[in-house]
Amino acid sequence: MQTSANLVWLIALPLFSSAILLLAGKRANSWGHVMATIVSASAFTIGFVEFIAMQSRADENRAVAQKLFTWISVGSFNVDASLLLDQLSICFVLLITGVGTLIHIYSIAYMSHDLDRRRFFAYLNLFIAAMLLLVLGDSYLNLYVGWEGVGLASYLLIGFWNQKPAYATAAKKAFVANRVGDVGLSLAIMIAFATFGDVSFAGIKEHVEHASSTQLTAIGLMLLLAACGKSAQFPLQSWLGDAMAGPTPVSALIHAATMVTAGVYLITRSNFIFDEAPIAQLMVLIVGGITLLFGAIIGTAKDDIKKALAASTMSQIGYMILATGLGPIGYAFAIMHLLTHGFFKASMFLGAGSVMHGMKDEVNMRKYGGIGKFMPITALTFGLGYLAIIGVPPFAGFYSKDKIIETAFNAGGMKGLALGIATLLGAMITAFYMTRVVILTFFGNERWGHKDEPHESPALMLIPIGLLSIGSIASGFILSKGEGLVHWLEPVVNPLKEHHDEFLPPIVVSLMTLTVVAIGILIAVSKYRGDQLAQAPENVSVLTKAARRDLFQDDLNESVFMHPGQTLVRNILNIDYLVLDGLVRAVGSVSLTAGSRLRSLQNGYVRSYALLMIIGALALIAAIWVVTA
Amino acid sequence: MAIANYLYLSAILFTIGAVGVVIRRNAIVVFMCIELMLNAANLAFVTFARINGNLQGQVVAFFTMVVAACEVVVGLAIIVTIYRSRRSISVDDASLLKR
Amino acid sequence: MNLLTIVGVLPLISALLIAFIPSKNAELIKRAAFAATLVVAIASIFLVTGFDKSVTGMQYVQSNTWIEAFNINFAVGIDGISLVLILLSTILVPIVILATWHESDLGRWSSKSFYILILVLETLMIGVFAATDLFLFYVFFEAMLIPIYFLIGGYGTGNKSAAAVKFLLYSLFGGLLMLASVIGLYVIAGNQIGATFDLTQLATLEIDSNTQNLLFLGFFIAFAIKAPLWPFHTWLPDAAKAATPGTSVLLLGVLDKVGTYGMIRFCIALFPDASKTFTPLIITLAVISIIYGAFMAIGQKDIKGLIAFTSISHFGFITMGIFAMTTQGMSGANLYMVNHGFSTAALFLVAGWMMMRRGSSTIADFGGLQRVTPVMAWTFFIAGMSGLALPGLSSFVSEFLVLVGTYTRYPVAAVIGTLGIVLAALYILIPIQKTLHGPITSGNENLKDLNLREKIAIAPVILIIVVMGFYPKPVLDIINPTAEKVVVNAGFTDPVAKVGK
Amino acid sequence: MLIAPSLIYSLIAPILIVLGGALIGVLVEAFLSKAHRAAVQITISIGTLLLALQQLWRIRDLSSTTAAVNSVTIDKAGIFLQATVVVLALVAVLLIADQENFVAQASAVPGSNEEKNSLQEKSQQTEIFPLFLFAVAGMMLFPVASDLITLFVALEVFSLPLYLLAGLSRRRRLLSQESALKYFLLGAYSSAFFLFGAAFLYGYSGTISLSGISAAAGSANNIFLLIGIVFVSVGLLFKIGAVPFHSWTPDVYQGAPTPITGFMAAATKVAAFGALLRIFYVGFAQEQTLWRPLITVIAIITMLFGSLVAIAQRDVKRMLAYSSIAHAGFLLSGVVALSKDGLVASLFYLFAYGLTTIAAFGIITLVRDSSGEVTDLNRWIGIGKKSPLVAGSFAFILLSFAGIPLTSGFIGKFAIFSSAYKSGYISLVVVGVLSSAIAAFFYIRVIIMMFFTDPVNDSVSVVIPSVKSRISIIVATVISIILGLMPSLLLNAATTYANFIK
Amino acid sequence: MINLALDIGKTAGPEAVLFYFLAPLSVFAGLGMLIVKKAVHSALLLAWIMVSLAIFYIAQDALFLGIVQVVVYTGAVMMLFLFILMLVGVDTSDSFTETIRGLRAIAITAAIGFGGLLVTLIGRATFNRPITGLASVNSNGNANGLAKELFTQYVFAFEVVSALLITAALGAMVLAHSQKTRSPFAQRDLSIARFRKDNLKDAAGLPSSGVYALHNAVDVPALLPTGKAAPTSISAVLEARGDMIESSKFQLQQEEEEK
Repeated sequence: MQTSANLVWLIALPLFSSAILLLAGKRANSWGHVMATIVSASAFTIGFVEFIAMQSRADENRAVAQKLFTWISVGSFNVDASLLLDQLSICFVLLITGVGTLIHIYSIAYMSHDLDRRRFFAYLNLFIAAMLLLVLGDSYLNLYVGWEGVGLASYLLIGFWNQKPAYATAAKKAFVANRVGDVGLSLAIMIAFATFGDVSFAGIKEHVEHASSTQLTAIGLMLLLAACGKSAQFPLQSWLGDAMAGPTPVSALIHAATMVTAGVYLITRSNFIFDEAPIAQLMVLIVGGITLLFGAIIGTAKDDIKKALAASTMSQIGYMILATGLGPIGYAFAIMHLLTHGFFKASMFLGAGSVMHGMKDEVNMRKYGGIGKFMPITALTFGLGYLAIIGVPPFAGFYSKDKIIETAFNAGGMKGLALGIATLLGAMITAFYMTRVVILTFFGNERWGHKDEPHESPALMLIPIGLLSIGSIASGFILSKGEGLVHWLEPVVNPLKEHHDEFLPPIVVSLMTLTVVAIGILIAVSKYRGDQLAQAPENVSVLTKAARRDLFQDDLNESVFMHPGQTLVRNILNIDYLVLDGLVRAVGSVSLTAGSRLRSLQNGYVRSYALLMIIGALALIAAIWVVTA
Repeated sequence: MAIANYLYLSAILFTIGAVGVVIRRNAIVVFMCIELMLNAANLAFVTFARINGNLQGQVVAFFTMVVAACEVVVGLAIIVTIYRSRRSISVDDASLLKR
Repeated sequence: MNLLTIVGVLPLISALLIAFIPSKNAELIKRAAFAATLVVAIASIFLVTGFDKSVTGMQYVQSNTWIEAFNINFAVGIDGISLVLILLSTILVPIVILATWHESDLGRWSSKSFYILILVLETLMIGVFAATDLFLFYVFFEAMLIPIYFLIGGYGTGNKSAAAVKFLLYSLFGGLLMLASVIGLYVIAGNQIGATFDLTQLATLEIDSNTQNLLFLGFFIAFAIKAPLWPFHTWLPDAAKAATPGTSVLLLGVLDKVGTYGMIRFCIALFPDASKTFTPLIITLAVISIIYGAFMAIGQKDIKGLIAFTSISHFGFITMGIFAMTTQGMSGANLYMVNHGFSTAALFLVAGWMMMRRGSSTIADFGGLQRVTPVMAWTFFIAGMSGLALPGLSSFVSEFLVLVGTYTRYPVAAVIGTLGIVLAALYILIPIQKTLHGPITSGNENLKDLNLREKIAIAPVILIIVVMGFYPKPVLDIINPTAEKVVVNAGFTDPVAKVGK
Repeated sequence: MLIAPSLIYSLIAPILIVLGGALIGVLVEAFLSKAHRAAVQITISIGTLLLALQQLWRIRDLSSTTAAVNSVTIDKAGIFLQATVVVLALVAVLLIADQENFVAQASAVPGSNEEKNSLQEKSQQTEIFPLFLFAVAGMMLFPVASDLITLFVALEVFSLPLYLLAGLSRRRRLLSQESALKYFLLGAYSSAFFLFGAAFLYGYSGTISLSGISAAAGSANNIFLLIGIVFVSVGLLFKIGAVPFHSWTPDVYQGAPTPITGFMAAATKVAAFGALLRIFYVGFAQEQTLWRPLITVIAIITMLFGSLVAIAQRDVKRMLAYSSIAHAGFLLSGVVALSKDGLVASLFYLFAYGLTTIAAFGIITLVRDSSGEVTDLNRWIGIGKKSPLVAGSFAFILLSFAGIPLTSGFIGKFAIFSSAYKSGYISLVVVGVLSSAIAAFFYIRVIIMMFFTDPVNDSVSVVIPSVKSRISIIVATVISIILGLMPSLLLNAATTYANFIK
Repeated sequence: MINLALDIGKTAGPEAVLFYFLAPLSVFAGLGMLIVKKAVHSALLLAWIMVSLAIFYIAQDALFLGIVQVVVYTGAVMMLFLFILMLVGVDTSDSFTETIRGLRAIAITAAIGFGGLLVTLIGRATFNRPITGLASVNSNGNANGLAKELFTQYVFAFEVVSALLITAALGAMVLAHSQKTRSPFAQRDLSIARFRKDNLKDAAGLPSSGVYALHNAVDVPALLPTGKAAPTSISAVLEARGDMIESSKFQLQQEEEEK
């Protein structure tokens, strides 16, 4: 395998930049954002150079590696800090640094009034570094560092305005939910080490066929748990909506385009395990299926534009996860959808940010309306993203989502049918709620209560949105052209290893998809045509109520984990004081009591002392008496 | 008659002396009971001397008498002192030191 | 006198010298104490340069007759395990002194006695890790209680004397049980190979299993109390709450390590068979400690109590790693001791500054500190992240090693232990949210951020936490050979991976 | 025809010197004017003790079973024990010399004008010195006596002066006299037990010498022997304060003048344990299966009882009394051990414990208010602030009692428990450590009171001790510290000297 | 009793008669010591026991001891006891209500157990060596034999006993002898003191109690020439002890007239 000394700089540059910004303090206020953006751009440049270099090599030589140092080495447990850049990681590197850079640029303007802008950029750079480490690590343990690193960055960014208690709580919630996922990753690594004696991707892949399916299933399920945490999949999805507390660029970068897709990366990266663990794979499908519907349903009921988009993200990642569960070919489509989603969702989030920017940080769509004419560029780009996500050809989403639906049907049997219907249903609901968002925001009457008219955002914000829009138009076409991405990824995921029979001809699937999408749009248009949109309707169906409450996920968490947990803590506190500490105190008080009881023997009367002596002597004599009897 | 009878007598007198110390309150009587115990021991010594056929037991008994005499002097001096301070020779009254 | 002895004796000599400085001259005393401990720290770093990593036995060995009648020697020496712990002690002491410069001003007694106690304590700490004579170890082990007792009782806050007594009595109780075992071992040695307290010789004894179990328990309970392991932990929160932050750092950071150190050095080395017998029980206790400590920490309203309970959780990890009897577990546990020392030091020192500024240790009295005192908030945050074993910080490496090492032998324990990391997130993030985030609580508006002295004091700790997270190799290289030897001597070999290499 | 008995005067010289010193003291009382008596008496006492010590040093390598016909056996252990008694007496005499603690005129009724007058005239009861020397002589004789008569006589010789001395406290005289009465009555009571037991030993063996008793083992059915052992033990266990024969200890310790308490607590233990060890090691060794379980049980009860009850004490002297009971239990382990190790440990323990005890009581004499010593623990609060050095020394002493490492108490405990363990009495070790843990509680509580509690507005103060007291306390404390750090100094000697000849 | 077959012939005869006559009596006397109220009776009972024992000593070939027992114990020691009893009040009698709850019951139970165990234990004892008797060692006379032992074998103990005697003497002196701290306050001194007082009212001395009163007891105040009672005429000690009866009825009824 080729080595390259450049990889480390991909991570080191943003990491150092972040450290400098944090350590320099106020002194860096004036130039911090510029440096951060330059660093991000440099990382993109490096990534791009590597990509070009990679393309120029033959398929099997494309991966490059760099060993930095021995990280942990104890007995047979050896983990090097080494980086691996292969066809899969380069996709992510480009996405992360590319979208990242755009969002840096966007943020310069978006955050210009914030006193802590420097800190924001430090966090962003930290995120970039951690995310790159996540995708570049050559072993699960290295990945783990990046995995938690992005979690930390996400925590910091969600809680960027942590003086608001709700935001701080949201940050904490995200971290804790992620930690639950991390347990899965930890356990997966442990099982892997116990099974293979190694935790590097290459090492495990090499021996994977010797492992029993139980072990592989265990690893797979644990990895899935990890993915659920990070990618906000059922049942660990509840944090994502709250995570919208972070500044909008963060939502775009972390909670839409990159970090939340790490679960998809993880499963794709672990394809060699999942391919051998059908039960785990089935679970992946189930989780993906549930989440895509779950997210979509929630999306229909949200009035907060960011939360609606977040629900959408959840749903879209559900698609990707579902795709990864579909076997070798699915990985490629998952990655493709991941990339296209990265573009259009980032662009829509930034668009939403732009709207908020113009609307004095108002997020409630019911207070929007008719913004399109005040913010035409934003409306345009948002619209492009909209078309992409609902899968209208030739926009990016069409290519990727269509493939997933198609592959889902091709999974065969009842499974295929169920998955296919689920994905179709998802597509319909997606069309519905996205149309709803667009209508509520850009069309209809103006429902904001103040006189100031919304204004279009500055160029520094619009340019990144524009660039992303281009991506959302073109990326699907480019990536699927000649099955380019599929072939590109072939050495990593073997997408062409097996081939399913086609359940339906592709064109039929496409038509079905387009039909349901159209139905979705029509329902939305008919429902949100009226003027009575300023207030959310009160008497709504049970389903809507449920959707508004995130399908009771928070309530479930509270009643199943939080409340019992709190009760448990209270009880343990009591037990500790009453029982454990109580025992210790009891020993003390028993001694004291015994002491004072025995003390009363010493009553001051010499006669009773003499009696005590007689009794003592009597006891001794009695002992002899017994012994000699 | 068995010589052991003297031993029984000795044991009984010793016990009477020992219990007398416990149930009498007059310090002097208490002290006399102790003397009784010493006498009981002496009787045992004399008896054992006879059994063993040597005079060591009698020697001890002799010493005991001397020692007892000294003890009596000291003891009575203490009792008198107490009496002079407290106007009482009840051992129960001397019970301030306790617990 | 080899370097080790010199390092050990230096603080004591400094204490004697400081005794001659008039108590009024507090500032001079502080400087002298700091200088002395700094010299000790630097000298101890030279221990590393002269340490041959390839040798698994004791190095810097010195042995002088102390009590002829019982064949007790002043025998010291270090191997990898003790070297890193000595380094931990010597490095932490000057940091603590610098960080808690004014801590002694409010005490019942003069600053002079404070620093004399600290210096004496340092000698004892070095001694306890360096002793290779069981009796000598015991002497240090028990004698250490006295300075800490006076430090808590004389300079602490709140219900200090009750806490000091609880600490002392609890520890004494354990120590006395251990004494019974020490005596037993001594007598058995006397019957088999001639009276001796030499550790290597004691390890060769052949003891029948019943006796071995009892002797083992004597040692183990003493160490479990010290560590502290559930359910012997109840003294720790009280002591930590009552002690000043500096004392707490030494207490939790170094002294309690003697418990886990003792388990490795004595329980396992001297009684391998009994260790085997009791391992399931101990692993269970360790797992309970992890979870229980975490839950207790979550429920704490007092910062000091919180940190104390997090430590109980962490000590559960350490104990689990030790008794997993794998090289990963053993090395990881040993590394964990060092890492926990530094991360607790960071937490406690920063918490101490917060409490000193606010005049309260109740979590609810803080809030929004990130706006008021950003530097302090950041150090607290990093320390907290280290406490929840964030990858990239030092504790992660050790925690993961412990878990991996445990999993290969006791998967269930490791799985339950892993749940601890979720709880860790809760017990760290909840107080972080309450203290650093949210609106600024009234009374906190004018808190001062860290001054230069405090920054200088905390910087090396943070640096160590970060560097050791990415590059623990130098320390692991010191630990590994010894840890492997311990496992092998105990009659264990690492479980082999089922497939693959 | 009488054959003149042969006394080897050179071997019994130490005892004779002390007796002689006491006699000179009596003469001084008779013939010297009051003004000079005190100084002369002190000089005589110290001189006598030093001379006795010198004589002990001279005979350190000699031994004989016939030092005084068959009554006295001078051997290594005996010399060691005698030397211990003399050293403790030397330290104690300096405290006793501090007249502040003793009654001005014992015959004066408490509270009477006569008492006031004699106090005003600063008269002194200098008879305490000869009495003290008699007691020392008795204590020296007790552990070397090798027949029952001599044992009994020696017992009385050291007991009678102590009964008297216990009643001579300057302050709280009623309590002091009460303690004398109790000590006397119970002491005489226990003597009677001892004597009764001696009679049965004699009846069993036909002889009253220890070696004869040992030699007679197995010659007859052992009931008389057992009765004898039990009753003799009662007498001796009373002297060492073992439960249930301990009751006198707290009352007498509290009531007696503090220097006497210190001396009594330290030296009586040495003498009584010396005799106990000799009797059990020499006389009863053959019958060990019979008495070892009994003594083990008593040791266990004693340790636990002493430790537990001490917790509930509010008076420092009473607390130390119970502590001494607990220590008697520990020391009994050495008797049960019945081995050279046990003897070494006991010898070391006795010396170390004795010194520490005298230092402790010496310090107690220093804590006073306007009406004399303050022994109420509640009023000791905060004296660490008033006088850190004195409180510090006391704390050290308490830690030594508690057996914290680096103190002599710890080495003693270790030695004695390991000897018990070696002899198979693991139960003693376990109970021993448990009761040590309990005992630690009350020692530490005193430290807390002295150091960690704020002084209330109280008139208690720590007086500047007189030169004599100061020397005594400092010497005792310093030697204790040295013994903790370098126990070999004494342990080697104890090892060399741990030998009873039969 | 059967086990301990120690008889050597002659005990069967007069000694047995003596024993069976005296032994029960001394036991009864002992029990009497426990129950008689007056200490002096106890003392006499003890003296009786001691004399009985002296007779037993003589019967057991311990002639010297028998004599010494009578002389030293019954003669000297018991006298001392009686002296002291006189000193503290020969009539003092114990109250037999037990103040310490349960003590007597426990004591008697313990004593019965103690004595019973002791007696049965002695009953179990056996000897496997011949009983030699004292005939041979007493061949030169009991006193001689004893003297020989005393002055050879046990001479050291004998000498040490002297220390005991001195201690006893010294102790008695310490506790009883009061050194005169000043010359006694004689009549002359008292007189001088009266005249040196500020007030010469009492210069002639205080009135004696009972003078001119209707009653001449020491606790009745004297009547002054005015007919008033003089409280100073009563000893302060009586007053302090509260040993005074109400005496106003013996005084002249003069209060009203004065008014």
